[in-house]
Amino acid sequence: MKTVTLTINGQAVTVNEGTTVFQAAQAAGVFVPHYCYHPDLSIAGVCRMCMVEIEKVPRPQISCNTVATEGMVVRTDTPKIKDTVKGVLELHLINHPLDCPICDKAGECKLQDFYQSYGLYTSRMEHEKVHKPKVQDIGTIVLDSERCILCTRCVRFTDEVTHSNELGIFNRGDRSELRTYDEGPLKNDYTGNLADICPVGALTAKDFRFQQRVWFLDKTKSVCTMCAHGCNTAVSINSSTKKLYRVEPRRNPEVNQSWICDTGRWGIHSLTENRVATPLKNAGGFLDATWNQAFSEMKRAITEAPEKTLVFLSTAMTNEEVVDVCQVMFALGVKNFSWLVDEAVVSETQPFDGILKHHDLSANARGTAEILKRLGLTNLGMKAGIDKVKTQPLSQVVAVGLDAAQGPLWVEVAAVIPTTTQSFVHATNHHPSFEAAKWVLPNTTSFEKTGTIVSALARVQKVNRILPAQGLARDSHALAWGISRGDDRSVPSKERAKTIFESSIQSWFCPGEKFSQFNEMGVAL
Amino acid sequence: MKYEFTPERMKEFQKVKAKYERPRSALLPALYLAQEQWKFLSDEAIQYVAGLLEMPAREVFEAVSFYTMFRKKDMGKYCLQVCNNITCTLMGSEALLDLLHKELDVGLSETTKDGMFSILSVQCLGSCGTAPVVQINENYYENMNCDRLKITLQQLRGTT
Amino acid sequence: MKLLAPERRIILKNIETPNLHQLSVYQAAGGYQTARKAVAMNPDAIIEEVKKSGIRGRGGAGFPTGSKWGFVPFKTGKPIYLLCNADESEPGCFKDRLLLERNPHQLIEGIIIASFAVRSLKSYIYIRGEYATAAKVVQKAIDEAYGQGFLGKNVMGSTHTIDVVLHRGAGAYICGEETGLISSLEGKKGYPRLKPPFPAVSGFLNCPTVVNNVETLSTVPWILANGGEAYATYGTEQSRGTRLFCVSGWVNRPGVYEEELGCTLRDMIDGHAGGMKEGAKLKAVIPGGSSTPPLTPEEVDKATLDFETMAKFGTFLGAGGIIVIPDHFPLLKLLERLTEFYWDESCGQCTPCREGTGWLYKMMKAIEHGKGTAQDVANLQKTANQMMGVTICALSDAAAMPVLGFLKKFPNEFKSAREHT
Amino acid sequence: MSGRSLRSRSYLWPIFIGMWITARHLFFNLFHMRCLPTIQYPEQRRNYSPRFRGLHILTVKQNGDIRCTACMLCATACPAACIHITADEHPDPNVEKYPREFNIDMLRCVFCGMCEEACPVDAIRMGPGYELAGFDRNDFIYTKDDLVKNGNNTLSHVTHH
Repeated sequence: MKTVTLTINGQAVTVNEGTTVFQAAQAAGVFVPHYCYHPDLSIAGVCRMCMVEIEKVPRPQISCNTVATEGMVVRTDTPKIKDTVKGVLELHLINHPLDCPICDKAGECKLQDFYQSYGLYTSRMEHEKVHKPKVQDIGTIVLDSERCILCTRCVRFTDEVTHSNELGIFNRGDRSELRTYDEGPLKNDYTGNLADICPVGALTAKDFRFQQRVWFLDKTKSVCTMCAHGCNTAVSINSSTKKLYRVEPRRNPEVNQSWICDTGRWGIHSLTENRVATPLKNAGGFLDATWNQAFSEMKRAITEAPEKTLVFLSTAMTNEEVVDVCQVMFALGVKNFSWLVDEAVVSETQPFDGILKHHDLSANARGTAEILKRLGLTNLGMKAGIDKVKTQPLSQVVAVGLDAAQGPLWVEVAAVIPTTTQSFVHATNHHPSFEAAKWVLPNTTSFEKTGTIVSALARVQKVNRILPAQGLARDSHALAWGISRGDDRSVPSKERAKTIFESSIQSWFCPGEKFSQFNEMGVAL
Repeated sequence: MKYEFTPERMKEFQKVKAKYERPRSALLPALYLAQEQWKFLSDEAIQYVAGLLEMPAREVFEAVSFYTMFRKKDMGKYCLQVCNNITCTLMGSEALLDLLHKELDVGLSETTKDGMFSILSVQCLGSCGTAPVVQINENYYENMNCDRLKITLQQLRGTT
Repeated sequence: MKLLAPERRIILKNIETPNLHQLSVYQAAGGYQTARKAVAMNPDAIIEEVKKSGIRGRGGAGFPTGSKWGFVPFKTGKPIYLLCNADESEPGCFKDRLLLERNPHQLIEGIIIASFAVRSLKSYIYIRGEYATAAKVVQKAIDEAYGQGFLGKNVMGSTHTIDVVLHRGAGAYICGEETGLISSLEGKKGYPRLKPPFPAVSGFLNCPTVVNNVETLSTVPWILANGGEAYATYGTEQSRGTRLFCVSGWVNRPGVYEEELGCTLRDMIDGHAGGMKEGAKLKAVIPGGSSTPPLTPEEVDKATLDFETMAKFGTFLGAGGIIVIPDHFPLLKLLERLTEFYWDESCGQCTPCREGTGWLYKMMKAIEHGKGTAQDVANLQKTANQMMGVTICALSDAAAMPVLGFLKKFPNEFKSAREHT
Repeated sequence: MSGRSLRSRSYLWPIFIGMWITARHLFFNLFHMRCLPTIQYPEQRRNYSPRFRGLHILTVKQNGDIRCTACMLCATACPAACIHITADEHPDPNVEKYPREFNIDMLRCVFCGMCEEACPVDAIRMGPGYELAGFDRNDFIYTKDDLVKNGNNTLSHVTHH
């Protein structure tokens, strides 16, 4: 690939041929203000903010559409450019409503940001602003076309990514108005991304409406575990109230560009209701019990009849948890392992809707399968495992690390539980099918644990703990440790995950990666 | 009522569509045909045209709202379009507008109760040499003045 | 008073012939001979001839037509399109309408020659929606031409195919801009496109496209018939040939006049247009259509109608729309109408133009109604400057330049507003 | 017992001197009540300067609607983090956002006035009220209604343009 070298603000930059001046500036770490440019959308060139001065070109040029050529001299900080950007910004703002106090975007709104760095003028607009329809409910998103600066990011999104052609700009001139063409609700699974890419508060998520001010939120990088695609996310919580407010996409050109689906974004709320809070012993009805009793019971049951025990490994567990559980169970003599996955769809590696969604809801199916192979344990597979319990009296079942995100898989496991003498279900949420289980133990969700997972795209990515465990929930590390010791002395899960990562996962899946500074973009298997 | 072109109009549409490399290029002619048949472009008419041209309905709605000559609501039998640009204003088009408002007693882009006339203020019609000009439906009435406008109104009323 | 003699006219040579719009009459006057000659020539020779004539685009930009044709990459294998821009919506201009209604065959002959020269097999005439009668006349002329085999397959016995399609616009000034026209022709809103890529490289359906004005194409037959040098003898060194001027406003004989480039503005107003109506005093002249800054009476006396002199006076020849403003007409009213025009016609794609035109109009309306303040006048200047040179197409500049021109050359018109704080 | 005179050691004399000074003040004040600095609180009250930062007030618009738009700037500016607001959708779509709850924990408030300065719509002010006694810690959590009620009886209705 031929490269070109140009100088930006006196700094030499070498980029591939065909990249635009804007991307070259970004590569050189020079920030150029912009509204309509988005790395994963086509070039619109309508906001006119990314003006730069190019030697031997009389007028300032927009950098998002100008291709960098050899020996080009570009300046982004001359007084002329500062004035031009200030002038363009002022024209962006003259008809913008003064909604900052009630606008959810305040704090991360690009009009505010660029006003602070490029504007700082006193407004000269004394005439009536142009009024357009204000609060409009378009399904999962609230549209306020008065705030809209018509940068067309959302229009391009519904054209180029979801191909649903729902949003358009109607009328002409400053009467131009953004709305869905039939004024009906949005009908695609990726509407949440509209609220992210909208640089202002015209499109805001109904789920986050008036919930919290963004400057109270802390973001942590993580990975979505609601399906096998492993989209990179950034989860925002209020660290003082430990409340989870928002899951946003994090750009990863290899995996999910800059998008996540609405299930991954808003599905988390359904997971926070009716969580299993304490270990429950089933004596005619569920009674609260302690982890101590649970662990001693489990150790006793498993050591009594290891060959009769079947361990269901949920594919929502991290690699480290799977290794931990398998090693402990193997040490206790258990031979029968089977992963909990919808085998019909687990082999699908590409999203079925051509964008992100997968039928396979498991987060770490490939990791689990790979680890069982590496540990030399046979993976019976879910159907075979269940039949083994029905036919040959495998009397004891231990279902480890179940996550509500796995959805309907539990029903099949539950059908088997009544025939067993001893059953332990380690799950995040209650589910009617657990009535027959002897023990139900609280599991942590993917927001409450740290570890690596392998997505359907065979990419090793790291899930980071965002919230403390809810109630008495314990992750599978603590479970494995508890079973091996038979009592409840607490165990630092993170250190355990780190040691297991360094001892096995690192060499198997991602040599050279360190647990704490794991590659944010993930590593191919 | 089922929104469809009459057979001859459909034949005309197919003839026009064949002239273009891509069906969607025939958007404006198709909208003209639709406006000819239903007098204005209702949502159903626009959906029908979008289907004919195999293009997203959004883009047809956008185009209809973009171009000034497409009517989104029923207008009068005669659209009195008075040019409001420089030369026509210099030559007295404002007097014509005042006369129309007084005579028909409706405001701008409104239709008289009997559905006969609508008054529109439009941009330059390319007839500055013979200003002021009033376009009624598709015909230009040039070198217009108040008296001739009154006479024209009578004539138009007379022809119903 | 040096006026172009009727027999030396080029475009309007036989405009007075009755029924010239009919093919038979046009042929009787020597029509289509040049086209027949052209299709037998080598296309590059035609381009060379047009280059030698030095003719520059008559639509308003004034880009040399010869070089415009020369930019087209002929060997890309993609079809090449020739678009005739008949969307004439510039306030003050009505010359294309005259040509379309009275002499459509001259345009068609020009299109045949131009299409042959740039190897285009398909061309569109994008006519403005309001010109309904002109559209009917042109469509009939096209059908006649097809009937005679001047269009379609094996044009005039050659192996070349040239199809011409009339496409009616629907009321959008912005579709007069090259790339706005192309977007409209592709069944979209008339949004101008980012340049680069320029239309010559990737225009209609991303194929090489040449867009020429009606008048430019109508001149091509004469140029080919009499040779480029003959055309170059007309006009001045940098502004060759003749062009149509539309004189309107407070003159005795408003109308379309063909005149050699370089003739004085005074001759045009007093000679062709019969001087000021009712002996009124001249206040200002808009030389090239609404987007060109005005000329003061003193400048009018010194100005000659050609590209270079107009530039000296800080204005442009534009599309040739000369609007003569009498003393009794308030310029604030004119500016209010002008800013309303650009506010109404801005396509709204780029922010500076979309919001700027609206703001200019609001300020002008306030000033015109006597409610304007000194702040408004200062804002007018600053906003107009902010709108210059920052958008995809030139409408933003076209909206700002007249305002700046009037502010600079007619400051006392704004005096009443300035005192009003 | 050196260095102390017989009189001071005799104990009765200093008592007498002390009583004498007290009686002098007593009888002087008894007959010159007017120039006494003390006031009869609560019947009489000291008037503080208008800039006195006392108990908060949530101002209201002319139609009685609370002026606060729940923009959280006061909560952000508050050094003691004692303002807790939960926003909600206002029934009137033109207003859009209003505080469903607006609690100030007076025990934490340092009465610095940062909230008053941060507020973009002059919805919160520090009024002249300084009687903040309460029997229970929860009494000190002033809710929205308390703060609005506080405004009504303290401020003569401030006209807002």
